[in-house]
This record gives sequence, structure tokens and C-alpha cells, in this order.
Amino acid sequence: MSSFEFIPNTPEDQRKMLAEIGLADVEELFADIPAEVLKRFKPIGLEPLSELEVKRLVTELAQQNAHTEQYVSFLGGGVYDHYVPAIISHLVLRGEFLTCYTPYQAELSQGTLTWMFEFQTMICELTAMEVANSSMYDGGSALAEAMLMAKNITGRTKFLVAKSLNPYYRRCLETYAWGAGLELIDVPFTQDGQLDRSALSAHDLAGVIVQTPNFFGVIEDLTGLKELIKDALLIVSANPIALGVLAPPGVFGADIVVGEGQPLGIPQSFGGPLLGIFATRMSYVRRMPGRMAGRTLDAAGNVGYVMALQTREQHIRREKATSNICTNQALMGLMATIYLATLGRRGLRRLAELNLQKAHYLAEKISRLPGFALRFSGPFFNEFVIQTRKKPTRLLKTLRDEGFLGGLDLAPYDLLDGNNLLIAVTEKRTRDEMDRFVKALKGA
Amino acid sequence: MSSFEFIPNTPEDQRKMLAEIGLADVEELFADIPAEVLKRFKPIGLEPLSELEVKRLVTELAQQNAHTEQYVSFLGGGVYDHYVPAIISHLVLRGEFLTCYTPYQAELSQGTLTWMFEFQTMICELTAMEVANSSMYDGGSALAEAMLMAKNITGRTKFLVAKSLNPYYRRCLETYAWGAGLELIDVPFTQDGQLDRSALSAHDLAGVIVQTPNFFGVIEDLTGLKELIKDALLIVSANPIALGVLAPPGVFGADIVVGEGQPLGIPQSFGGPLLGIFATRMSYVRRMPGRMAGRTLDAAGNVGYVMALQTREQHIRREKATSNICTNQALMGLMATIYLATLGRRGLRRLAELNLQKAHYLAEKISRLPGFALRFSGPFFNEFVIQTRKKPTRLLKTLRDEGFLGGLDLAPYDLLDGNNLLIAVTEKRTRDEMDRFVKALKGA
Amino acid sequence: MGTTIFDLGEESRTGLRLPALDVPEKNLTELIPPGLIRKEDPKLPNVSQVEVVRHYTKLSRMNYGVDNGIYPLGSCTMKYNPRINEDMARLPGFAHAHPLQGDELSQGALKLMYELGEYLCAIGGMDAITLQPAAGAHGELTGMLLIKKHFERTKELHKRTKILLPDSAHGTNPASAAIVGFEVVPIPSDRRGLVDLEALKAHLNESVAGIMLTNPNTLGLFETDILEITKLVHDVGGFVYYDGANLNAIVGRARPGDMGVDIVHYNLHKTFSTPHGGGGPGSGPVAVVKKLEPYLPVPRIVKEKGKYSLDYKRPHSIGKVHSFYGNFGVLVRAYTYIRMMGDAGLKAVSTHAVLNANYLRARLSKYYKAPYDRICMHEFVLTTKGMSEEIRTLDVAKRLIDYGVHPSSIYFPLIVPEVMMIEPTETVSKEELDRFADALIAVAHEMQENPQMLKEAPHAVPVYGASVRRLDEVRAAKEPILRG
Amino acid sequence: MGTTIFDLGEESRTGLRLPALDVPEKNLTELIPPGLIRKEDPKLPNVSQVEVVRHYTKLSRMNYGVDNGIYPLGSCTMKYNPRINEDMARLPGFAHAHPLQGDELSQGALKLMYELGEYLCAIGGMDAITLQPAAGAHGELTGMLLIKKHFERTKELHKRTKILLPDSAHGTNPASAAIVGFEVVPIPSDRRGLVDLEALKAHLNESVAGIMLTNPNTLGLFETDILEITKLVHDVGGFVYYDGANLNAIVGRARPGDMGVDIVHYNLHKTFSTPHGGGGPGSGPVAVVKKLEPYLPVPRIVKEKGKYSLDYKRPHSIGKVHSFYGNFGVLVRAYTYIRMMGDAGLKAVSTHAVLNANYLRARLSKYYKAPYDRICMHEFVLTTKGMSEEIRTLDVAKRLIDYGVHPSSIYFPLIVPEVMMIEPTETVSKEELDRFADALIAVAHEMQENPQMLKEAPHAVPVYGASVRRLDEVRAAKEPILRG
Ligand SMILES: Cc1ncc(COP(=O)(O)O)c(C=O)c1O
Ligand SMILES: Cc1ncc(COP(=O)(O)O)c(C=O)c1O
Repeated sequence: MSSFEFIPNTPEDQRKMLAEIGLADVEELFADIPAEVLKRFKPIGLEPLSELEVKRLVTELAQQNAHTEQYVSFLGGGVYDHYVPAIISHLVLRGEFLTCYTPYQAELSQGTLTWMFEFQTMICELTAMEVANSSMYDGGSALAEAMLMAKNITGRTKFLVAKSLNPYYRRCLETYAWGAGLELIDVPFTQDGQLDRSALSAHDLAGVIVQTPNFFGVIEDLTGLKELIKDALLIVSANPIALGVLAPPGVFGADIVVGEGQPLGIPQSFGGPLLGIFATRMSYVRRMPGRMAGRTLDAAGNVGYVMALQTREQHIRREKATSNICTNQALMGLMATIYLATLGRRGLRRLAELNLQKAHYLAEKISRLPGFALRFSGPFFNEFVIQTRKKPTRLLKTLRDEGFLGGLDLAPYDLLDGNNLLIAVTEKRTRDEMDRFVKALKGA
Repeated sequence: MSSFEFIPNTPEDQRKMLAEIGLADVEELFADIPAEVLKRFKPIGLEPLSELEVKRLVTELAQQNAHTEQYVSFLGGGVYDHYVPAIISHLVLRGEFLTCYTPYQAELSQGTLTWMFEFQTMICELTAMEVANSSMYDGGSALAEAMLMAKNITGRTKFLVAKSLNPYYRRCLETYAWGAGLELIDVPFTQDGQLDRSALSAHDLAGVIVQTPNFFGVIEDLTGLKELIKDALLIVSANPIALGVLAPPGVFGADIVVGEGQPLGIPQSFGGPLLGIFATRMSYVRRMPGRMAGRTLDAAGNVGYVMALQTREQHIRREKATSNICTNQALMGLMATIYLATLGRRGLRRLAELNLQKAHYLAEKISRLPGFALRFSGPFFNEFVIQTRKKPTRLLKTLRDEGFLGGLDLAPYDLLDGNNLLIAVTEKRTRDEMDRFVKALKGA
Repeated sequence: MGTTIFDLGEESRTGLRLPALDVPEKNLTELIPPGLIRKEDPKLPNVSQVEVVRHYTKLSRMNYGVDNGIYPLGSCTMKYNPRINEDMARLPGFAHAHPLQGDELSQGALKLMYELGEYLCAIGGMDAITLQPAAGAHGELTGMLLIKKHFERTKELHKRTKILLPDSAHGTNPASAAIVGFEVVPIPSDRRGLVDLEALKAHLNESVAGIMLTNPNTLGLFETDILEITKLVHDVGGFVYYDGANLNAIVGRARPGDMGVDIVHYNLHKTFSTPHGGGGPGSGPVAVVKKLEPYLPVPRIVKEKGKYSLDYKRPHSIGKVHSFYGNFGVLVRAYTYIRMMGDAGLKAVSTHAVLNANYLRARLSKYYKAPYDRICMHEFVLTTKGMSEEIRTLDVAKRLIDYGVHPSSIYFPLIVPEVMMIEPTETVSKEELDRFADALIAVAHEMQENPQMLKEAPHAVPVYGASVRRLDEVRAAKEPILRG
Repeated sequence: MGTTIFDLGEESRTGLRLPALDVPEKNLTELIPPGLIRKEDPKLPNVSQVEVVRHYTKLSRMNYGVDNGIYPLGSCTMKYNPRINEDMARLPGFAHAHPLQGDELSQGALKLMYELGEYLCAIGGMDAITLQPAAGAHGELTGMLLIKKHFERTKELHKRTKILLPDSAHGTNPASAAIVGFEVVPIPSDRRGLVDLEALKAHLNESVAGIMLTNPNTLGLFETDILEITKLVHDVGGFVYYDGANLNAIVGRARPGDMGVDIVHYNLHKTFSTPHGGGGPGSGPVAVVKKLEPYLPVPRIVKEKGKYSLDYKRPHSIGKVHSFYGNFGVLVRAYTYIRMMGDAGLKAVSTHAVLNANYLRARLSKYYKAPYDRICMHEFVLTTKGMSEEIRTLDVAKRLIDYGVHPSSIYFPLIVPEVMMIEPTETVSKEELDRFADALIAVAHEMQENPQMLKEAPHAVPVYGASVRRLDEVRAAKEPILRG
């Protein structure tokens, strides 16, 4: 057996250890495995490779992907090409953050527990909610968990779901709803792309689920919505960067606020790992899924942090737990924490404004081109739908040849008729890039 | 004034601090600078840029360079395309290693002092010398410093220098020699590319300077050389990777061993930062330039490390110091330390063998091509000279178009007649790459 | 200690400047209706970049990770996380790829996922796989949904209402089953620490949708009756779900598929060396037998004529459980690891994981009670029950901290009182095992000679000048302070 | 503590596997003459990768860096090192470029160097530059060689034998001058802490090759007579060398070139934010007036018709001082920094560097003696001389460690006895300045009330469980143990 760099013990170590155990051969350690099972074993058929060889191999795979340092990207739809400050990767790569687990031993985990507490505070501030957990898997599953929580709180099973919800989130909702025996009822959108309130009539609702800005980039007006739906819970999925400039769901009486935290300093990474955000009212805290840090004191009276309200969790409550979640997306939570700390109060607002202003610049330019029109009249943040005369597939192909990831063709989602392109603009896009993009669109 | 992310203090902080100082305006702090000087001031003409913008700008510059993850490289001549294990960059990026300075306060620097001690030990082991310092600037200046040290030890000024020395090192030697009033005398090389011992006749020598493997890749036979040159110092510049398989200079009685440490896990980085290696006899330690860590005890009797023999150094001895070096290449020393620890005893030998075997495979293949011949018959390690019928400039151009950095054209160095190409082969080169290279050469 | 980033900084400091706006600026109220504009900024910190770096550097130094030494959390497989994995996941073609850029522009990512799926199927002896679940529990949920879907199609759902669950199971198992509406039926463990076959049989009938098994189980014991168990469950028409959290014990030498298992989830953040990140991200791919393949989440990754694509056309699929394709970055790391280790390496993993556990067990069972004192797999349990009147396992764990090592898992599994569950992994050297064993043995002596020492532990975990003493969890539960 | 990597591991462990040999293996003795083959392997460690990572992680935790807090080493400009610099230097086009790949394939690197040279010339008010020196002292040596070359050409070398040097100068200055064979003539400082003009005049004659000036000098004081000094030296035909180590005090608002300086070196690892790395690498570019340009090292980086190239055709050049073009990776970092800061940022640097120093000076000079009690530049000196019979500055420094802050430089410059030389830099917040000042003030009180406390300091620097007490430097000097 050749020696592997990740396995320290040598044949000599092995000999000594077997002696202590009282065995002659390592295979005896596996005597409990039925011989039949061992006999059936077949290897994968892979030779071990050295780091040098694996690096070459995997790098070649990476080079077969397009990416947003190579293409100028206008792709959004849930994952955005925001700028990730350099310090984030450096800090989260510190072994003490990267290689620890859930802070079971609080005294050896004050670093993790402290940033969890900071993260929770920041999410509360962003959303204007009272309490937040320290992460869920992603925006889609966080929304599904919010739905399950609303069912547990209300004891009801019917949910109204905005048709303008991100269709990927919608599919997650459907999976979980089917699994948990819940009913989802569509709420259409109006001409301006917002929730059609006239359709909010159902009785006996567990909750109403809306997203803002919604899948089309349109900002929902949540004013008075909570009042309208009465004791049903208002569940809002929000883009955290947009909350730098948009009134937060909390001020409109939202009961649960979730969202995709990827825009907060997390690389796009082909759609994962992402970061599920989850916040609610303090009165619902014992129904909330996910881990939380709480402030306490140590034996000497100093402030410190521990995991709080663990009695909600599966390792204690088992089938009665608020959720089955255990491993979460902690490191992404740390990234978001560092990101928000780095930008700071005014930085986040300014960032949101850059997104907003640039998106409007581009939207205006494109909609002035013949054959292109803004699909919705509602207000938008950093993403908007363009109705095109030509087929988006063709447009996108031409744009790609000129170095652009030109946006998302909405045809597969079956939400709108005609040809529609969803275009996202972040702070990374320059006027020059946008002008070239408009020119390319025009020529396409 | 906009606020910069690297400058914490705010206008309000500034106000409070000026009050404490007793001044009204920051400009008063600069009252000692003559008004004329201030008046003459002209800015560079650069607007501040955000990190996002600078990253884009600098990335574009980087993309205008070829590099060895893009080209298959056979370039050597002092800097080699060896594999750098992933852990090195991760470990040296830890802030406590990266952002500290010279370990003036030993109690806050045990990390740095410990690896310095380890590095010194490893270099002694590699070279079979008694004592090593913790780094010099690079291979060229380390060799120059060795020459100055030999002058100080012997009180003489004449040096024999092998003509087969790396010409870049040679130019460094010439600069320092001229500065210090020393005389350099050429020693030619034989047909097999080794030092011509018959030319070793000069009297009153301070030292003899040879390199192994030399610039042509040929391994020098140092046997009996020290005896031949008597009380002149034998100064050897050696490739540390080659020492995994070659008898070290120490066993041949070398007095000073220097070398370029870049092969030990340090990126090529367009030729810098590199790592100067420097080792000598214990009896010369007080003449040695550079920083060293030494083992000692703390007040509780525990083992610890401090900077040793500082009385040699410029901050104490000033014009009588052994050298003027102060800031060195510490972080590169740490990289080499981690590299050697990672490879380990057998790993280094195996690595050296891979280099040796692959280089010979390629040399043989190429020399079988019509119009190509091995220039020297002497033994070589991982680099060799090929005499070509066609002009190297033309060959290299064709090779480049096929994705190769095809080696170094020796014409500019004026050491050999005819057309000559210096070709280096490291463990990174695969048989497939070499076979394609041979094919490309054939077709070129 | 205790200081958060909110305690630092001053109004008007920033950690990052942004580019100037390079398009004509419009009035905010032209773009957003006034009622929808944020009135009050979120109270985020205002700190310079220097302060950010110093604060989080300091916080990191208050943590203990695998990089700091042995971290023998049972059931967590805290093995070394190779740094090459991190570099590979950060390659621009992976880190900056957009999930919706289209198959044509994503061939490298799709190929990696496809191949990883193949490797995991081969490792598990299974037929098909989804990489979408973001963690083990997510995989369990997916597995439960697959079973539900199957019985929905076979129109048995009304009667297939129960999931059998050994009482040693991890809490995520019952919680996952419950989400999908299954009734959880606990199966007791017998004196061997294994599934009580008689008790199991007593529950086997047509109401059983399936059983969730962890093997080796959370006592670190291999279910020697596994072939009989899977047969019995199959005989009543149920499925066998295999919680692969403990795959490290058998990887490279035995496969769940060869035990008659129908569904298995892998924890890439355990067996396949991806870092735990303070709690995540993980990845919990789920592999199944042919029969269940139609129900796997969409999109599937398919290969046709050397081209890879995302396939959504699966009419019987349960749908999606993740916004996109799962924790892709984690998949890159696991792929890298599997390719480095190869078959021989993976076999060496289980060899040394089990050897290390047994070595510790052999040394420690002389000083602590081993409720199941026999050859274990990759982990084992000890208990302090009956060793002292006043000392609990919690005290032992806290005292270990004073010795500079990380304690094991404690109080899990629930069926052993005052339990310690110890999993060293294969990446720990004999010297480090000895250091850990010596510490635990020293504490066993102290338990008798100086119990107060344990009760007051830890005495001082040096965190950056200050030090932490034992933290009051009861206080945190009674009056939760969950934000600053 | 004390443990080295050699104390770890076991024969036959490795931290990295290598690829298998993929060409036919030949016998070693066929390739190398037996006498030249290594007989005994070097005794390198034999450790697994896990052990490497843990050991160096542990060592790092025994260090204090800028990332850990204020690091006020006078004359060292320990400012924050932006991480974006590190990312830029690691871009493949920089990190993996070979120095001899030719101009055509190196346009990005050459452009960066060319532009950086232009920026540095503009910052210094100089005409031409070399980026080759690897550190400040290397720059000084280069400067001395330039002067020597000039006088060789003018055939004055025989008489131009002296370099004048203020007694406050850094040790590298005289050492650099000595290497080139110049005689070093110390010039005393006057009561102001500045060059004693009368003493200077007394030495000015045709034997003077030049003067090396640090400005602000190492007392943190600006040489207010600088214009007169440069004129006086020029009048006798000498050159003025400007040690730019302290450029942080004036960057963005005053230029050595405008003071009549002929040669200036920059420390990119001080003023321009590149990390100190435990002692290096640094970078010490040297800029000169037109007259000295012909002597600059080869190759020069030149631009012609938008193309950049390395120019070796400089017949009067002193030659090379570095194997290639200097510490290129450090140049990338400095370039990144300068572009981020721009003119406004660089001016803010000197503003805050000087403000911070004066704030500390104002607070501390009430408790320690300030030999030159006036507005300082970016740093200042204090002394403990006369404050206590038994306590030395060394004790004060060691006691500061107990307060969790890094001491200042001590015992430099040599002209002030028992000196502390304090340079906070602009990247430290007021809160952190106050924390440092509070600590130093507390120690001043302790000096009177509990001197033993200082003499025994530090009491316990928590390094990973263990702790360091004061280390015995005398022992290390008497019986040097320099390898394991
Ligand atoms: C046996 C077992 N099953 C399931 C899980 C849940 O896995 P995850 O935390 O990845 O959701 C764990 C996690 O610790 C476990 O130990
Ligand atoms: C005033 C002064 N001059 C010169 C130097 C030497 O610079 P370097 O260490 O980069 O060689 C220093 C370094 O600390 C210094 O403070």
C-alpha cells in the first residue's frame, strides 16, 4: 500500500496499534461485515492521482465553463454577478473558520458563535424583523421551510403563491407542499408585473407567499397586504441587496421573511453553495427552523455566546422538531456577515443605488431600440424583463459571440407570452459595457 | 475628502485628535516642510479607484502575459516551472505569517523564529553545511554576498569564476565586484561542459566560484576541487532540488554554498520574489551575512527561539557589518520550509529523480532528431543544451504557436558558438507533452 | 470576548469604496414609489477594512478546527480538509459560473457532476443519483419524498404510513420522515447495540413504507444482520433507506447496494473531505436503485454523444429540493478528493478510520465504560455512567478542553446515558491519538481525585489574551438574546 | 513551544504524493557518475500533510502581525496590507510568468513595471528609476554604486571617497556605503534633532562623494534645512541620497525631487502597503535625476510605439543587482495600492500617518520623556532614561506584550539612549491608538509602583495553550544553536 498524504499512520504505526487492540491483521477489524457483502464489492476503477495530476484534470474541466470573469454578464434570476470583496475569501479560508463544525462546544467556538450572533443581528436589521436564524440551505428551500412553519403555526394547509415568484423557488415549494400535504393556489400578476390583489380572496389560508423584487424584477407594493390577508401569515422572499434601498418587509407586517443571500459576497458557483436567509417575529421563535446563537455569560461573568433554543431542533425533538435541518450553510453566513460589515450602513445603500441606477440606465437604452420594449410598467430594482421581437435564443447566441451573457430567456418558464428576456444589472457593469451591450442587441 | 477603506479615522476623530495635540488644522502638522517644497508639489494625476475597478484593471494586465498554466514550459535558466503544493499559499497567507515583520520581539514571534530555525536546519541538511542563514534576496545576490564574505575572510580580492555560471548571476557578481574592488577571472569549460581544471592556476585567490548543475545544466564534478585551490574558498551555487539526488557541496569541502531557492515551492512570478540560500562552515558564522534564529530558553526554562548573532548585522555594526542586508525574503523562506517539510526526505529524492529521468527522456528523443544534438557530453540533471541547425528564434516562434515555451535561446549570452537552446524539464512535464514537443520541434 | 463588530467603528467609516456612478443619476423617487423606499438605514456596522480584518482574524482565533488538532466528534467525520479542494472550487470556471448560463457553456461543470455521480454510484453500489440535496438531512428528506412518490404511483400511499427507525438513529432521520407525513416507529436496539430483529419483525407489515438505517450505526457498530433486515423489509414491500453518514467506515471495501439497500445518502462533508465551515455547507447526494430513478429530483444530468445537459423532462420526478443543482462548490471538492484517493486511497481511508477508532477504544475502555466492548467500526461509544456520583460527561468534555484537545460528541446517541461518541478519522496520527487518550485517561483519574476540577472546567481557554470559562446555556435558553 | 517540524512524523510518511514516472526509468548510475550521487538523504522531516498544516497553523498562532492589532515599529511603517494585493499578485499571468519568456509574451508585466516606475518617479519628483533592488538596503547599495559609477566616469573616484552620514541614520546606510568602498563620515545631530549644519559644513569639500539623508529622519523630524543641505552638498560636487524609508510622512504632499535630491529609494513594503512577511520580501526601487540615469541597472524597461521591452543596451550601466527584474510580485502589490489610493488617497495617507503619530505623542509625552518635544512627522521618539534606576526600555517593551499590544521599535536610533521609536501609521483607528497609549501609560505607572512586574515581563503570552516568558538572548549569543 502506497502512503497517502492525508493518512499519517505508517505500517509500523499500524503494527503497534493492532498489537494494542489485540488483532493480527487489519482485515479482522471488518469481520462484522457479512462475507457476501465484502465479496460483492467492486471498485470504481480509479487509480489514485497525485495533487499535481488532479489539479491539471480539474482545471481542464473548469476551463470548459463560461464564467463572469470572461463574459460580461447580465444574468440574474436568483443568482447575481455582484462584486465579492477580496478580504472575504481570505478570512473564511482561515482554518479555524473553515475546518470547524457546528459550535457544539461553545468554549472552543466563540468565533463561530460570535459571527452567528452578528449575522442574525444584521439580517434582523436588513429585514426589519425581530429574530433571524444563522442560515438555511438556499432561497428556495428557505421559502419552503417558511411555508412549513406557517402550516405549523396556523394549523392550516392552504397557501396563496404569487405567480411572479421565481419559478425555481416555486418548484421547491411544490415539492415540499406535496410532501407535507399542502395546497398552493396561484395569485396572478397585473399588467405592471405586481401581485394582483383582486385575486386574494381565498379563505382559511395558512399564508400568502410573495417575492420582492419578484422574478420579473418588479418591486412588490406590500402596503396593506398583511391587513388584507388577516390571520394568514405573510411570507416574503426578498433580495437582501435591494433592502439597502427598499422599505423592508418588516415594516409592512411580514410574518416571515426569507431570501437568497448569495448577493451578499458569495460567488455564483454554478448555483451553490448559496445562503438561505430566514427571519420572523419573536413570538414565533420557537417555531423557527435552523440554528441560532444567543448571548450569555460564562462562569466568570463575561459575555459569551452559545447555541440557543436547541430544543426546537431535530437532535433533541426528533420527529417533533421545527425542521430536519442540521448542517446548514454556515460558511456562507460568515461570508455575508463579513460582506455586510465591510460595506457598512452607507455602503450597502450606495451599492443598492448603483444597481438601481445602472439597471434603469440600461432598461431605458434598450427600450428605446426598435423591437425591444420594457415588459412591465411597475417599478424595478436591478432586473427587468424586455420583450423582444426576435427570438431570445438567437439574440443570446449573437450576444455570447460578442462576449456577453445576455440575460435569461423566459420562454421555458411559461409565465409570459411572446419573447421575453430577463436582464440583471449589478454594480459591476460599466456604462461602457452597457453601451456595447445595447449596440450588440441592436445589431443582433 | 472621501473616506478610504484603509484609513479608519473620520473627520470627527480627526477633530478630537487635533484638539489633543493642540492644533486647529492638519496642515499645521506639516509646517516643518519648507513652503517652497510644498509649492513645487505635483500630483501623479491618478484618481482613486475602487477595489472593483483596480481588480479589473490589473487583471487585464495579467492577461497580457503568457504563463505556464497556459503554455507547456521548457524554460529554466534559473527559474523553473515546478509544481507548488496547494497548502503553501494557504499557510503563508495566514495573517500572522504574512503581516508581521522581522522578529524583533521574540516573545511575539515564536512562529517566525521557529520556521527560520527549521529552514536553517533543512538548508544545512540539503547542502551538508554546518550553518545557514534564513534567506538572502536571490541566487544572484547571494552569490555576490558569498564573494564579499570570502574577500573579508581571506583578505584577498581575486576570484576565479566558472564561465559556465548563469550569466545573470555573473552580471550580479560583476556589479558587486566592481563596487567592492574585486577581480574576476574566467575559468573556461571543457567539451563536456564542466569546469576546465587545467585553467585553475591563479595565485593569491580569495575564492573559486562554480555552479552545479551549471548554466548549461551540466553537473560539475567537485571531487578534489577544494584540495586543488588550497586556501582559497570554494564557493558553490547549487540547485536545491538537484541536491535531492546529487552529492551535496559540503561533502566536497565547499566553504560557502549558495543557491536560488525558487524551485522549492515558490512561483516563478516573472523572476521575483525569489529566495537566496546561503550556508557555510560554523567557523565562518560570524562573517556570514543575513538573519538567523537560534535556540534558547525562556525565563521559565522552556525552549524558544530568538534572533542570533545580531552583532554581525548592520543595525549594530553599521559600516563594519558583514552585509548591509536587513529586509530579506522571509516569506519565501517559509514557503521553502513548508515545501521541504511537505515533500519530506523520500519525496525530495523522488522529485529529483522525476526531474532527472524526464529530462533524459526528452534529451534522448530530441537528440535523435535530425538537425538536433546534445551540446555537451557531461552528466546533467533537469536541464540541457541542444545544438540546433535552425535558428532558435524561429524554432521558438513555431513552438509558441503550438502552445510551448520551448526553452531559452542562448545566442544573447555569447557563451557558445552556433545555435543553442537550453531546455529544462521538471516533474510537471508529462510524456505526452514531451512527445508532442518533440513532434513540434521536428516539424518546426 | 463578547465583542461584536457592532461594538467597533465610527459613523462614516467604510470597509470598501464603491465605483462612482458612471451613468446619469436619477432621483430615487423617480425610480421607486416613495412608499417603497427605505426610510431608515439598517444599523449595519461602520468599520474600516482594517477593523474588519482584525475583528474576524480575532474571532477565528477563538475557534478550534481540524487544522488545530484532533476533533473527534462522533458521527461527524472531522477529517482533514485538503487545501487543493479549496483551490479547485475557486477556479473562475467554477466559482464564477452562473447556474442559468446554459448547457453549452457549462460542459465542464456538468461533466464534473456527471462523473461524480457515477463515482458515488459505484462507491455505493447504486444505480442512479441526485446531487441536489445540500446536506445529509436534505438527502433524507429527498429519500422520504422518493418513497412517498413511489407509493403514490402504486396507489399504496394510504396504507404505507410508517417509517421504522432504530432508536439509535440521528435526530434528522425522524424529523425528515415526519415532514413528509410518515409516522415514525422506533425500533429498539438489542443488547448487541444492533437492531433488535424480533422487535423489527413485530412491526413489519404492509403499513411499512420503509426503514431508515444508519450502518455502521451511531454506536459505531456494523449491523451484522443487514442482509436479513433488508430482506425482511423488502418482503413486506418496504424500502430500505441507508443513512450514509458513517460511510467512512466501509468506503472502498463494502457497498450499501450490496446489502440490499434502496436509497442511500452520502455526506460529502464527512466521507469526502469537504470542510465543515462552522456548520456548513455540506452536500447530501442521494443514490437509488433503478426502480426509484424516475422520481429523482430535476434536473438530472445526462450525457448523450459526449455532451452533457440538464434534463427537466422527468414526469414522475418529485420536483426540486434546491433552487439550482445543489452545493456545486462542495461537489468540486469531493470530486477532487475522490480522484486523488482513487480506489486504493478510499480503501486506505476505511482501514485507518477503523484502526484508529479501535486503537482508541482499546486504550480508553480500560478507564471508561464501554457499553458495547467489542471491535467497533470508525467510531465507538463510552459512558461515564456509574463512574462518579457528581461528575457528568459534560464535565469530562469541558475538562478535556483544558488539555488542548477537542472533546468528542456527547449525549448522542440518546440510548446510552452519559455517552461520549468518539470518531478520530483516518487523518489523525498515532501520536495524536495517544495525546487524546492520555488526556481522557488523566481526566478519568481526576474524576476520582479532584472532581471539582472537572466541574469548573474549562479553566481558561486562551482566546486572544482573554479567556473563556464555562458558558451558561441555561441562561441563554431562559432569556434568549438572539441579536445585538 | 519549541517544537519543530523535525520533532513530528514518522519514517515513510509524506505530505505530498508525486506522479508516477511516465517514461522508461533508467538506472541512476547510467545518468550520473556514482561519485556525484548523493549517498545519504538529507534528514528532512517525514510528515503527513495533516501534520504540516497543523504545525504551521500552530506556528502562525504564535506570531503577532498587523492583522492582530497595532504594530507601531518605528521606521517600519507597519500599515494594513490589503488582501486585494495578494489576489492580484497571484493572478496566473503574474505568478506563473517566466522571466525569460521574452518581451512579446510579457507585455502586461512590463507595462505594469513601466507604469509603476512612472508613478514612483512622479511621487518622488524624480526623472528615472530602477525597480530591481529587492529591499531598502539593496536600493542604498544600488545608489552608492551609481555615485561610484558617475565619479569613475568623471575620473574623480580617487578623491571622492567619503559619504557623509547623520548619526541618526539607519545601520543599512553606512553598511551600504562601506560595501562600495566609501569612507563613512558621521555628521552629528544638533539639539533640534536635525543635521548639525555647522558640522556638515566642516566636512564639505571635494572629498565628498555624497550624503545619505533620511527625511523625515529617524527621530521623526523633518530636516527643515533640507534645501540648504542639498545646495551645500551640490556646491562641493557631491550627490544627495535620500533614504525614502519614511516617505509615508510626506507622500502625496511633498517630493524629495523638489528638495534637491539626486537619488531616492522607496520601500514598497513600507509606504506602499506590501506585506512584511516576517522579514521580507520587500522592494527598494531607486529613482534618480537625469544625470544619473545612464548608470541605472540593466535591463531598463522602455516603451516604444506602445510596446514595452527590456533594454540591456546601456553601456554605462552599473550592471545587475538582482538575478532578474527585482521582486516583481511585490511590484504588482504596490501598483494595485497606488491605483486604489490615487493622489487623494496618498495625501490622506500622510495626513493620517502624521496626525496619528502626533496624537500619540501628545498623549504619551506627559508620561515619558520626549527628547524632541515638538510636532513630529509620522513617528516620534520617547525615552525612559531618567525615569527609573532599574527599569530599561526593554522592560517597558516586554511589559507592553502583557497588555496585548506590540511594542514599538526600541534602541534605534542609537543617538537617543533607552529610546522607543513609535510609528502608528495611518491605518490605525483612534480607539486603537488610545488602547496603545493607555497601555504605555499604565506601564509608566507600574514602573514606579511595581518595577518587578516589568522586569519579569512578559508574564504569559498565550501561545496555543502554552505560554512564552522572556527569552534569553544572551544565552543564544554565547552558545549559538543555529540548527536542529
Ligand atoms: C448519523 C447522521 N445522520 C444524519 C446526519 C445529518 O446530516 P447533515 O448534518 O449533513 O444534515 C448526521 C449529521 O451529523 C448524522 O451524524
Ligand atoms: C530608515 C531606514 N533605512 C533603511 C532601511 C532598510 O530597508 P530594508 O529593510 O528594506 O532593507 C530601513 C529598514 O528598516 C529603515 O528604517
